[in-house]
Amino acid sequence: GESSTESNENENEGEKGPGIAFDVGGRDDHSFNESAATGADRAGEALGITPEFQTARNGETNADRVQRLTGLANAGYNPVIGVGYLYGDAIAEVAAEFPDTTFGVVDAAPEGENIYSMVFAEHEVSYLAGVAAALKSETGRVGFIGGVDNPLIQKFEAGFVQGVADTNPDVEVEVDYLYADDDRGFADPAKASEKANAMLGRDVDVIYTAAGSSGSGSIEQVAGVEGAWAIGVDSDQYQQPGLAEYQDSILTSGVKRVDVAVEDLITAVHNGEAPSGIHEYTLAENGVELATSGGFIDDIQDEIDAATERIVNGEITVASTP
Amino acid sequence: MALLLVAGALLLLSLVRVITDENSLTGTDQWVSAMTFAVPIGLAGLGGLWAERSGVINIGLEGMMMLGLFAAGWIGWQHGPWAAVAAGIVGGALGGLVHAVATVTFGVDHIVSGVAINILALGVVQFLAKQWFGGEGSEAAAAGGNDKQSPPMERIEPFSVPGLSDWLGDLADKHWFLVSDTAGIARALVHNVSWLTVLAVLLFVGTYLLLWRTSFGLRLRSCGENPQATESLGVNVYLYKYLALAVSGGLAGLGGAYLAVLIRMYQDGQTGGRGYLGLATMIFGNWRPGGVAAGAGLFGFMDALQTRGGGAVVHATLLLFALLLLGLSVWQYLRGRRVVAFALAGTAVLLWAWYAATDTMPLELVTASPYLTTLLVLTLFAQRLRVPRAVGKPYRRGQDS
Amino acid sequence: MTVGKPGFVAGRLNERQREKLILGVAAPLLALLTAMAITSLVMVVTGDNPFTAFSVMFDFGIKSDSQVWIINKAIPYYLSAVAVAIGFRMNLFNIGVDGQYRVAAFFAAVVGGALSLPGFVQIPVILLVAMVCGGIWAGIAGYLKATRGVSEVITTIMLNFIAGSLIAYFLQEGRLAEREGNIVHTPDIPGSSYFFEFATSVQPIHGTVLIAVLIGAAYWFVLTRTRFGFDLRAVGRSESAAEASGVSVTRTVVTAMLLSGAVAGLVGMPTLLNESGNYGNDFPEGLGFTGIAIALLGRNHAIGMGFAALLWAFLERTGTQLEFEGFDQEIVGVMQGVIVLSVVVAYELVRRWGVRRQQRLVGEKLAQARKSDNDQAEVSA
Amino acid sequence: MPASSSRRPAAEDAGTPDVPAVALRGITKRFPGVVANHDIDITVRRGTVHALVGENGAGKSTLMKILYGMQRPDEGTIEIDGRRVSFKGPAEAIACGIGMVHQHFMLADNLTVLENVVLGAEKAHGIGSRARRRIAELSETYGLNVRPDVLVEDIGVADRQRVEILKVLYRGARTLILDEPTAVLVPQEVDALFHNLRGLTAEGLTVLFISHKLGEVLSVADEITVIRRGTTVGSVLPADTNPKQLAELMVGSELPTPATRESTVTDEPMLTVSGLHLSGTDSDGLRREVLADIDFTIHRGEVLGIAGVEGNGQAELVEAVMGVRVPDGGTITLDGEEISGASTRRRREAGIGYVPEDRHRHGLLLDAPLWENRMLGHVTEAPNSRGPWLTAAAARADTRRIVEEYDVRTPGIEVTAGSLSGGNQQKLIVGREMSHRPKVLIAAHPTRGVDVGAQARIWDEIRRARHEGLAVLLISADLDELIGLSDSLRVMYRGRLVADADPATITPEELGTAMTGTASGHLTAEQGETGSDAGSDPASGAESGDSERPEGPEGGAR
Ligand SMILES: Nc1ncnc2c1ncn2[C@@H]1O[C@H](COP(=O)(O)OP(=O)(O)OP(=O)(O)O)[C@@H](O)[C@H]1O
Ligand SMILES: Nc1ncnc2c1ncn2[C@@H]1O[C@H](COP(=O)(O)OP(=O)(O)OP(=O)(O)O)[C@@H](O)[C@H]1O
Ligand SMILES: [Mg+2]
Ligand SMILES: [Mg+2]
Repeated sequence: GESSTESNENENEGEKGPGIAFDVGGRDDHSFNESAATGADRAGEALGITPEFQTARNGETNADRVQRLTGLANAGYNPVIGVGYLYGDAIAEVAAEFPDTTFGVVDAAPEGENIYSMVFAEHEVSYLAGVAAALKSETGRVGFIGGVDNPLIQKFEAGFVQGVADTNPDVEVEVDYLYADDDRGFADPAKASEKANAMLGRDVDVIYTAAGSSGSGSIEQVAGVEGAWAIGVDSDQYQQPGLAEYQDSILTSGVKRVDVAVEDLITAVHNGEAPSGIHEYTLAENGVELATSGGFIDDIQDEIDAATERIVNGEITVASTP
Repeated sequence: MALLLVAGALLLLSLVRVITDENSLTGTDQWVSAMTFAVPIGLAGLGGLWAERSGVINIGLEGMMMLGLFAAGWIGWQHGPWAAVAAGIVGGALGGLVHAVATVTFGVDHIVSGVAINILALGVVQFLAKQWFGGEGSEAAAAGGNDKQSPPMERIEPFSVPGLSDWLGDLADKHWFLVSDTAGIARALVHNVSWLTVLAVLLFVGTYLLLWRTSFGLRLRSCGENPQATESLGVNVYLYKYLALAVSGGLAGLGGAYLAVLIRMYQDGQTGGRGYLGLATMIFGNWRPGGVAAGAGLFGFMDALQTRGGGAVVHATLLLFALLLLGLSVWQYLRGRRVVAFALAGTAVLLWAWYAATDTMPLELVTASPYLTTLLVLTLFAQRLRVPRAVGKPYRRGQDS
Repeated sequence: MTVGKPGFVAGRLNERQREKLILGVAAPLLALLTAMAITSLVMVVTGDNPFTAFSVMFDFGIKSDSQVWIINKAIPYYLSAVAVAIGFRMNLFNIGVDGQYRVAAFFAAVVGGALSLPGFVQIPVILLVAMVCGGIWAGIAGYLKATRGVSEVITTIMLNFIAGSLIAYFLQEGRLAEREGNIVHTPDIPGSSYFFEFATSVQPIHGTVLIAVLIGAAYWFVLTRTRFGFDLRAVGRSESAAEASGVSVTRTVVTAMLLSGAVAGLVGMPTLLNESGNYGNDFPEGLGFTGIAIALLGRNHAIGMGFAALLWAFLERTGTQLEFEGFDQEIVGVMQGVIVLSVVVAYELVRRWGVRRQQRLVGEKLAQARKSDNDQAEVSA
Repeated sequence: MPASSSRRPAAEDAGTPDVPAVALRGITKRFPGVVANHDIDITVRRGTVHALVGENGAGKSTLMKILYGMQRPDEGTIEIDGRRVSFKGPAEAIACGIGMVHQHFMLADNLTVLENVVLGAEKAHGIGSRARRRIAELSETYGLNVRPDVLVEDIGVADRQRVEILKVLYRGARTLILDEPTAVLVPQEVDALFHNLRGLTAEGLTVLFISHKLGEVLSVADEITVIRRGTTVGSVLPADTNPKQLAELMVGSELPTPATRESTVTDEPMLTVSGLHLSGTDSDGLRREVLADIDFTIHRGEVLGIAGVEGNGQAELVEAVMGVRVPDGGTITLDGEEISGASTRRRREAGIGYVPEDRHRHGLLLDAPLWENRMLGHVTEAPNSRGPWLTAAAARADTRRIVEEYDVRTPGIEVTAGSLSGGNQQKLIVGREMSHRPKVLIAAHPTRGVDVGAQARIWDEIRRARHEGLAVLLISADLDELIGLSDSLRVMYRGRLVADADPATITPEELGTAMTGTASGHLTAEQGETGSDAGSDPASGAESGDSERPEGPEGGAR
């Protein structure tokens, strides 16, 4: 029979604006998916176009992702952006088939003429989080909870641990992961909550949680303890409606400006450019940053700025693996 | 007998605690947390028990739990946590009734129907969550809901028994052999106790009383042993199976609601196989409430240990197992089973050697520890299990076996 | 497990076959219609137009590239279903296909990445390693069941979780894996070790479809045409009768688990040998559970499971397309659940009808015999 | 009946001696394709034992289920103590004072006797100590000797039977239905049961009693109703009839007269078992001896009968010989070849045929078609397979032959075994086993629950094969069958072969006594050992030498 690509090519000559494909977390994951969505919405509003959002089902394979991206490209969306490292291979595969479309991918770095890869210096912002944690800790013990022990999350761990150590070598860091290799780690707040509870019980008073949706469990526990601080990830968790009642315990968040990256890409494509190559969003260009909402780190802003300065001018190299 | 076992377990724990210096083994928080992990699994297991005692295998517990989780999240953010609990029970019970219609009325194979319910529940829950929580511009979305989460609900505050809790706490902090250990564990019963845990305990006791001490229970259990005989005595077997499955689903749903109340929302995937684990604890527990509680307790204990303590503490349990196996070995030897005894003793020595040679355990092994423990315990004890005779067999009114 | 086929009825061969065929087709058709009706209802209630949705799905599903996609997607589903069905046929409930294929695919990928033999040697080696590893992982459950009487339901659930941890331990940089960006995976297998493909006018069809077909044929053949298959089915139908007839139940249990595990070991191969070339933390999970659903849908029947696997893949393919038309793809999950449930109910109803019909025939036969006895008696009296 | 009578319907007071306890009028019940009951009329007087006899499938059980409210009649009326009733379920029948002991035990093994008894009648005395007292009281009154707190799985068949009766009495039944209660009992137990029944009728209770053993029926019943093909063909008084007439009434035609037979025993040993020991673990986890010092030899052409009360190790002996259980010691030799360590399959291939005691559990795949059942147990042999491959076409053809030769009543070989009646299932099994020309046949209760016609056919088969040199190990609770078929007899008690007897001279009563463990060594009949083959037909004996059972043509070869 007829192929779906053939049938659609004629109908959808015109450009349709950005098509965004999320991984299982979905567009409102309170995390970097949400951030990407915000960026797209902003760009859309500014340029008068409507972005199309699609989300993966549980247990998808590469074939499903390829199909989703193909569908978007085929329907004329441009740029087509895959959010999450799992989209890396799929983007590479689909981009080859649609040379006239610009593809963007977050957290992965596949090669391709028409691929714009956006990777972030999570370790750098985590370093700053470590600085903040070390400075704010009264007990001299801070903790890190990762959702799943994989390379991406290890980047957060590495930066955080280094940041703490560089700021105050006497502060101890407890590092723990919810699961060794199981995506349940990003959707198990109950477990994160127990883990945080145990850490708090051991006098840890600042906890940095990089665990997707599980993070809310940890933040809630921290909020239950006087004087303890939670540090969020990916987006400014202070601002999230779902976490509103814990606001006062959210010290700061290690923010990935996925929104900016995505907005820039959309704008560029809209303006007829076709950016490509791997682009690392670092501290230097505000690709990652420490959130200041709530003003809880105002008192240590100087130290943080100093650390930022040193990272930016290369005085400190932050390790990306523990 | 049971008391003796408990005393033995306490002694063993204290011993290991003293040797390894892992105070968290008998710490209050560890045990509170063990309860937290045990309760949803235990409730699912109890649900399984109700179903299987009435003769119906319920592999759909996971799905019923999901329904409970969802219903609780949905009602919870609008009407508060207690309404969520009720909704969870209703949601799960609906799943149980679907299972009843399929297995009892239509005579579908129990496992087939259970698997179908798991698939269906997942589909329904994800579909509705997207519709109701993630709808753009909806009230729920504004309150913090999205495709994968409901908006948060109120908290149910835990309670502590004032004087007792502190007194036991002081005692526990002294780290006296056995005394402090007992105090630490006992304190888990009076300190920061969740009302839902209390409810769960009541349900276990209530299940025992209802199923083993009343005529209702006798009838229900006999449906699982010999439904033909039961029917021939004028008991409406279908009715009892329906009831049992509704309760079964309700309990699994309550397990889901417990999770929802714990994390204060519906979170996609939060059940994470707990329904299946419930099924395992039911078999583990020999289809008795006490056994299910013990199974869930063991699981919760291991899970809490690994979640809270990580490698070092789980490492300490190696010694626990070594001692346990040694004890078993002696017992088997006394009963004249030499080969078994030597095999057990050998394993114990190996475990001890492992314990002595290392001082922590890799994360991967730690996360697997609850499952490994369950497997180990079952391997040692499985042959003493007694399945309800007619479980899983299709039953039609007026038909010979 | 109700393994009974939809009742077939004695009589002339072609008549019997025709009836068997009608019964075999009637049930799934009935179920499909029921499922569509229920799904439509759900959509109507939530304010969507089911007819548009169905037509979108249909139109998209029959596109040539969709067909290729569906076939490729169905390959692991089918293998997984066969693995589950081998257990079902003898009343073993192997929930552990999930763990089995992951362990198998992982070690197969490790071996494949470490060797660089010519493809015609290396591919069989990889397949063999996969089957052996899957067999071992399932064999643990079989062994515990046979010797210690531990329910395979529990052991396989536990082994699924343990499999995850086992793989996680080895799947680390410096152990058996390497890192590439945010992905850790085993070293890539050499290009020559990729399985061949069938070129089509659109994307190619994976050559591993041949493995699926072979396994399906072997499954059918062994079960229905060999002594071993007979023993296996005998144990499934009645353990006690099988034992008395000379079948060693424990040995059959272990063998069946090993076979089930070996087939499960192949589930990851289409992905490994036709797509990814390595096992990484992006390797698909959960195929084992899909396999259970498909085995149920296909009634453990070699061809039935084929259709079921294709249906499942069709739903996934077209579900994604629904999103483009403003529907929620989650409706596919509802549909899958409803289909499985209504299929099993429909089968049961049809089966029961068949049994009743059969009993009526037996009864009539007896009545006839009696009648002729009577006549005789009257004559002789 | 004592105290509890208050809860019963007022019928008792209303009753005058002329009003029948049960009156069934014009009962008709149709099942798809079958008319199970057609225009049945039965009147049962109060305080009597009323027997129902009829062939397998004649409709007796169906009728009783109708009376007990488990089935609803399509036509006809039921009167209890003169009042018209119509039951929606057993509960209503129970409330009317009807109780039923089913053909197959209706007990939950994993519950205690007490729990089984009070189930469904908890309102009467609760489920605790009051119930226990009441059970003790009833047990005392009727001499039932029931222990309330043991698990049912731990008690023997006779005890289970008494529990079933107690269940009925506990509900205050005035009318008891007993469906084939004696099928599994030995003569002493039957006597005890009849004694109990007498006690009940003396108390004014009414008993409806079904049995295939006509001798029994004649000895216990006050009145007998014969059912043939679903309808009543007449009621007789025991005094006015004899077993032969009764059987003819049941079957509807004259039965062939029996004939005697010659001995075919040779001195060629076929199956030798020596020093067999087997121990097992009981429910308390204790090891105890199940079989000890079992020694016997069966020769070509010989039938060795094993008598014994059920549960004395017969089943285990069969399993040990079949290789299903591994004995602790001893050897088994088949036709000169030692098979002690061989697998069940190997033994079957070597020439052991097996007609199991429980055909549903051990003999058939109920969900599988007949031709697959024909393969069961012989799948490694022709015509079922060649090498590792099945030869389905040949097996099908051979199944058709068996169906034909053994008169298995079925519309075809594609129907499932489960849809055949018990007798036809048994014929299929016997046909299957005989088709492989076994050297040794192990037949455990080969005719249990099978009607007279099928019974005769099965006996014939065994005799024919014996004539051709088959050795048979026969285990049966039917002592007439045992004495009639066997060439030599051994008595088994508590896992040992304690006595032997000559079937030519022994009577069922003597054998029954020996089975209770009171005798050892060689049993001799008091009236002398001059018995001839004439008395050894299975159907003779209890029914005083005047055999009433049908016999196939070949049985009369003399
Ligand atoms: N539930 C049923 N559905 C269909 N047919 C049935 C059913 N129960 C019994 N029958 C039919 O009714 C006939 C009478 O069966 P019933 O069990 O009453 O015989 P019976 O006289 O008790 O035989 P037996 O002496 O072997 O116990 C059987 O031959 C069978 O064909
Ligand atoms: N529940 C049922 N539904 C339909 N048919 C039935 C049912 N129960 C029994 N039958 C039919 O009844 C017939 C025989 O039943 P049953 O086992 O009572 O026979 P029987 O003659 O009493 O055999 P037995 O010798 O075992 O006592 C079979 O042909 C079967 O088709
Ligand atoms: Mg019968
Ligand atoms: Mg009967």
